[in-house]
Amino acid sequence: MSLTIIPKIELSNFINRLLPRYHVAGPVASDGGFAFALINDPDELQLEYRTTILPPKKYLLPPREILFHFELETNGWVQASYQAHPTVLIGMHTCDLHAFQLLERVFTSGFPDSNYIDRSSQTLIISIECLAPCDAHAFCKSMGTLTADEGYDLHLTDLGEVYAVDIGSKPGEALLKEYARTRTAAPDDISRLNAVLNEKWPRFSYRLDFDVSDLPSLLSVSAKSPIWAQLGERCLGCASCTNVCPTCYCFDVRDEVEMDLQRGQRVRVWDSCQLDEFATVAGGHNFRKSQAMRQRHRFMRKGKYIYDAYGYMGCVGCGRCARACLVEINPVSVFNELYRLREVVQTS
Amino acid sequence: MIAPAIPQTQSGRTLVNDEIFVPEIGRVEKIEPLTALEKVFTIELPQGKSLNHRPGQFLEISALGVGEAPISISSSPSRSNGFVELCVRKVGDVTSALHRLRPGDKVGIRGPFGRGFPIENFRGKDILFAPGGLGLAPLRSVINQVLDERAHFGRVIILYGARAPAELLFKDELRQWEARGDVELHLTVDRGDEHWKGHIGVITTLFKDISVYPRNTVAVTIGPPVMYRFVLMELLGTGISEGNIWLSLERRMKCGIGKCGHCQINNVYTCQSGPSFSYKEIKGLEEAL
Amino acid sequence: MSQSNRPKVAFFDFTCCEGCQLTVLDSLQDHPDLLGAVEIVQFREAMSERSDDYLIAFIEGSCSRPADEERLKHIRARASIVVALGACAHLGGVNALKYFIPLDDARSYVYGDKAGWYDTGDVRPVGAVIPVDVFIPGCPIDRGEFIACVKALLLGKKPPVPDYPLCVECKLQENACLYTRGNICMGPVTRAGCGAICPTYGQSCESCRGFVSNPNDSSMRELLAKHGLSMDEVNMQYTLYNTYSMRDELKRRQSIHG
Amino acid sequence: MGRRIDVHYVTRVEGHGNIVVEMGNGKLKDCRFEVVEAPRFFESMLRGRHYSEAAQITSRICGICSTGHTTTSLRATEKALGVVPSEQTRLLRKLAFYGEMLDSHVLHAYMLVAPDFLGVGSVIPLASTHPEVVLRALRMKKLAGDLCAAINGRHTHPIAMTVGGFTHFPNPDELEDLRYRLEEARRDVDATVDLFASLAFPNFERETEYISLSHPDEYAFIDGEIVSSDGVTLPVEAYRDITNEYLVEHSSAKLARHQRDSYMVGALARFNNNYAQLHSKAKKAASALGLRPKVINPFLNTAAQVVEIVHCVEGAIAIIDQLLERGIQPEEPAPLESLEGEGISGCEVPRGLLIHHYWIGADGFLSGADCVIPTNQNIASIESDMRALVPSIINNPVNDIQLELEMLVRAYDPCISCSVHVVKLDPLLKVGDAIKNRQ
Ligand SMILES: Cc1cc2nc3c(=O)[nH]c(=O)nc-3n(C[C@H](O)[C@H](O)[C@H](O)COP(=O)(O)OP(=O)(O)OC[C@H]3O[C@@H](n4cnc5c(N)ncnc54)[C@H](O)[C@@H]3O)c2cc1C
Ligand code: SF4
Ligand code: SF4
Ligand code: SF4
Repeated sequence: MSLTIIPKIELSNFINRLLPRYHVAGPVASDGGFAFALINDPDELQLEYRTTILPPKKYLLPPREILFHFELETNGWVQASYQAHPTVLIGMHTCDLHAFQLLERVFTSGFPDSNYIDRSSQTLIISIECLAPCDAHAFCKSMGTLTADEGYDLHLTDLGEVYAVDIGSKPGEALLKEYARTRTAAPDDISRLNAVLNEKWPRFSYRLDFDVSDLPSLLSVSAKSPIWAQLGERCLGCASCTNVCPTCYCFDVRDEVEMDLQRGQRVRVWDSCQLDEFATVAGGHNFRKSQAMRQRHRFMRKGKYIYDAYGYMGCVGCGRCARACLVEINPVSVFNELYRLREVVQTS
Repeated sequence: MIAPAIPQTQSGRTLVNDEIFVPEIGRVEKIEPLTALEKVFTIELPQGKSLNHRPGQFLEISALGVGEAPISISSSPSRSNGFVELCVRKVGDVTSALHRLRPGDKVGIRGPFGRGFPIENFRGKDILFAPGGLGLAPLRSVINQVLDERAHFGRVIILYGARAPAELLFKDELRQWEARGDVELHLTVDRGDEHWKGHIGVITTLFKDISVYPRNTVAVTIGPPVMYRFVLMELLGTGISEGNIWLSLERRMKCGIGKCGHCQINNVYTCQSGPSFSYKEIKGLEEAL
Repeated sequence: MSQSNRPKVAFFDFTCCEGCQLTVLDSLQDHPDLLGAVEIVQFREAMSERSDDYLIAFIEGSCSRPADEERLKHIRARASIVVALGACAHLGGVNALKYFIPLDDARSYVYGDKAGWYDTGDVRPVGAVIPVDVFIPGCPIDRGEFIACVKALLLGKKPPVPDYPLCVECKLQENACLYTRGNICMGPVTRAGCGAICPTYGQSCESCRGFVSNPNDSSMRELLAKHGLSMDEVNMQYTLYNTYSMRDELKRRQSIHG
Repeated sequence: MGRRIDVHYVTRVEGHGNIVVEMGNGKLKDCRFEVVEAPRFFESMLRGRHYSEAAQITSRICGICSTGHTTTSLRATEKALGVVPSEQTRLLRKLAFYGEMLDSHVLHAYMLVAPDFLGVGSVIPLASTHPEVVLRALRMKKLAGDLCAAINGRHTHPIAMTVGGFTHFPNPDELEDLRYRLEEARRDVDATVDLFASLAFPNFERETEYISLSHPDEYAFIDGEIVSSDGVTLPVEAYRDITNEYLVEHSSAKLARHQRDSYMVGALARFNNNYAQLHSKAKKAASALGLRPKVINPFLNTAAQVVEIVHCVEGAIAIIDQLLERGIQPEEPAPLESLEGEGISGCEVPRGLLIHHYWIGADGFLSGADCVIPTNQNIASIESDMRALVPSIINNPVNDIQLELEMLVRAYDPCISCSVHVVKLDPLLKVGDAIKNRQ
């Protein structure tokens, strides 16, 4: 598809035209930083933003979601609950875009998850190219998520006065056509875009000491590494790392009832493998009984298990977990340390 | 990687809906207390639905308002016809709520989930069953399937251990199996009582009473996590190959469909690729046993 | 709503500020149907009627004198389910700060010179006097959690009081962590369930809901020290509501350092 | 034959208190209001804690007036450390104060007092006999609570108040919404005035000394000097000259007296002393309720609370307007001028004059604290009223006497759990022994 140009002023008009039809969510200022939130006014949008605390995953897999309603009196009447509304997510960074692709894979393969699909199928994504690191902890360049070729409906690149818009899907194209005034890119725009894209790479640094394609095999020889015990001692078990992670999707399912104890709903809520009870079964047996095992599970999932199961890396390098962790446990140093330990073993 | 089960999503055939979390509603037909803690529920499936299950698969059973729990299918496919039997031990919220049910009450059902045992591959072989405690509940579906197709299998040996005589499950059925003459049944309890005349000792002590021809034997064992280590040692000691030793793993499960993450063992979702595994498949997985 | 079928519940208060009972009353604003689900047979703060026939006893406040102990036993003997309501009943709460009253002052009070530094007061959480079946934590309790716990009790399931750290809820609120704002916070070891209301309103968590069952204390203490707290200040952080459970630990630390 | 009334303990009040009356030969022999709540030693517990914790700890003196305790505590600390809060902080505190005043008065008038007049034992049967009354009370209480929560996160034990300011700020939308609801609530407020105007309060009068804060510019709640209806005006710092606390055997709470045997604090005292500064609508409500200063019937304390409900709703609307007009700025708390010092602050909490007095050492830890609670100041007055009231009704059936005495105690809206939180160490031996002996 040909490259399209939308002037920055026109972006506001575009959003204003979307608002009556869609929920529009994007980064806004919040509590001294930024958060994804539904907006009522394009002026709230802050497209140059530091990484948010929670990733936009909350729009596809909300922290609390009703799966279905039930009523006991009428012999166990059950009714699926779908609450999604057509939504345009604007301003997602490419790391989050990669995370969405993983979620899409997880929730649509095997037994498709109808509640997830209800949301994702009504969500249009307008992502934005990162031109400078958005957080000191980000290591997207190492993880190969600093740009994206797919997964978006529209993708913006800031060219100063205008945005270059890559069209990634038919619905994206239709959205643009119906709601935005754009023009086709001129040769100038294209060379400007290429320049901007070329200039951005040196601003980011690689932070893994090895190539990410080596990560799964590095982890497969690291199950017995002493590093897990060290992390286990330090880790507070607060689950901040997984709660802020765009690729973590584990959940718990609970029943809630009204006061009459007859009507109620089954809900799913985020859960975390870092919490004590996550792998505990009735009777008290815990299949991952130490925090060391839980930390190992976390990093194995990020760099190996998910890759083995779904072909996508379970970490997109956004750095949110590193920023959230109060005891400075983070993927870059853990992976680099494992790499160093392996090199030591191999050379000795 | 261990292949996950192929989802059976054709609605109307099983109790897996397109609306994946919404259970079908079954009706409690009969409830039989087995022990102080275990009851067997016979549940009538909703009109026109059948489970179409394989032995070793499980259902997600709902007590609406309280929650959902994975429960193994205890009846064998050969004896299904519109009903399913579940043996439930009362240990917590959902299982207690199930124990409070009365005939005629409704329960939510989703499933069957999991891979089940590849029973067709067991044909022609001697089969050694080694259930411990509640492990007999899921194993019963395999045993009865085998017994209903008795001619297709070689020897059938059952080594069953419980903590005390009062905790032995399905006592009537044990007697029937024993009476058949074509089943070698060995029972043991950890602690006897004044009426118990049988063997006393943990399940592994039964192994010395039997001899198997390892090349042609499949072993299926289900029990609590602690039991596996010892039983596996015995089984491997008999010379049965790792690929012919089968077991079923328990994990916390919240969805049954390979999403919620609770049952994950490394890259394997127990609910989809298991809960039945051959020892060969899981021996390399950290945290599996 | 028939009078007879509804489970009978009673509320009792011991040494406390009665804020939890007040929160119970306030929960009626959003859940007036609570009155249809249970029959309240005793609630001194709000009603004159009194009956000793009840299934569930909600107890607010700490035990702080011998007469309280008798009353608690009396209640236990009548109730099938005893619920400790709020920090004073659950943990001893601020009442237990009494254990800090210095020896000289303590001497002049009830126990004479027999008492050691920490044994002066006999403020105790309810669970230290009689068996408690359920606790609803918080200073004060959280309305929503109270209602959820009542429903769970009526359904015969475990009340949904979480056993994971507050940071979980704080992250879901997308609060900028207090540690990033030059502050400190007990969230990583404190039991969640309040929706991280203090961090959400800009104040550090002080563990009024008690600690999770398996806190990483040594790492937590290191974290606080790294953020500039002295040993004494760390102890202060640990004790505002939890002096009772910390008293032995404190005695040990104090005897090491004092 | 001697007759005896022993109400053990009075229900529908905060905390545990007993009424004991002994009568013989048609004469009153003895009457006491016994406070039997366990003492809590807040002042000694404060010693050795950091000043930043003082408000949080003293908030736990009382769940009902925790905003009042918190505000008073913060102001004492601020005075000690030379902190001058911003105008915005003062407005937000006042707004929260109005919220709490409303909450507490609605609770007291509707849920604790009204059942007596409507012939039931509690608000629960009222839900079926007078559902509209109960729903109105719940509605008003919810509004009051939401007002507090918008500022402080919750009503009971406020969160966002801190030394020098706030750690969280309501957004304009929340305030607009509250403003709208407050205006809507005027209908409920009118109905409240009508309801309480229709109740037949017992006809009993006893003139006494009425003490409250007073401020030249406004109906005093947070700021002002201490005034007495007997014509004394003193700065808050001289509170001890007014309160003169003392101990008696039968009470674990301290009592207070000024120039007479007893004095009264609370809504009625404020009404009597500061009537002129009430909002005009509140004055109208007062005349509908038949109140004109000086009111000397203690049962009418509840009616004075209803007048204050009107005043607080109007006051809250006015402050919200002011805040919206100024715009709310998230601001850092005002800085400390010094690290140690002594500070005294007084506020009019729902039940009357509250004093917090702190000594803060150079290390930032409290070396001493003193709190004077409204209910303590009222106990002697309650007993004086009982002594005056009983002879006039002594020939009535015991049950009627008892009910009337309970209603009298309730009219004061005593917060007994508060009152015992302040026993100091030196006289403790006596009180402690007294309690022990009785057990
Ligand atoms: C594949 C499989 C088959 C099972 N078959 C049977 C059976 O045939 N009969 C039987 O009695 N029990 C069986 N169990 C165990 C049964 O699922 C648990 O005892 C039950 O979930 C406990 O739930 P509860 O609400 O009663 O207990 P609680 O302790 O109240 O549960 C607390 C929470 O932990 C979760 N949980 C606790 N234990 C388990 C567990 N073992 N597995 C998964 N989630 C758990 C529950 O979902 C719940 O959310 C099986 C478990 C699995 C995984
Ligand atoms: S593991 Fe950390 S860096 Fe990687 S995607 Fe998750 S939050 Fe981002
Ligand atoms: S954020 Fe850090 S401390 Fe918290 S669970 Fe994750 S690794 Fe542990
Ligand atoms: S503010 Fe407190 S509760 Fe919130 S994340 Fe930080 S430490 Fe955890």
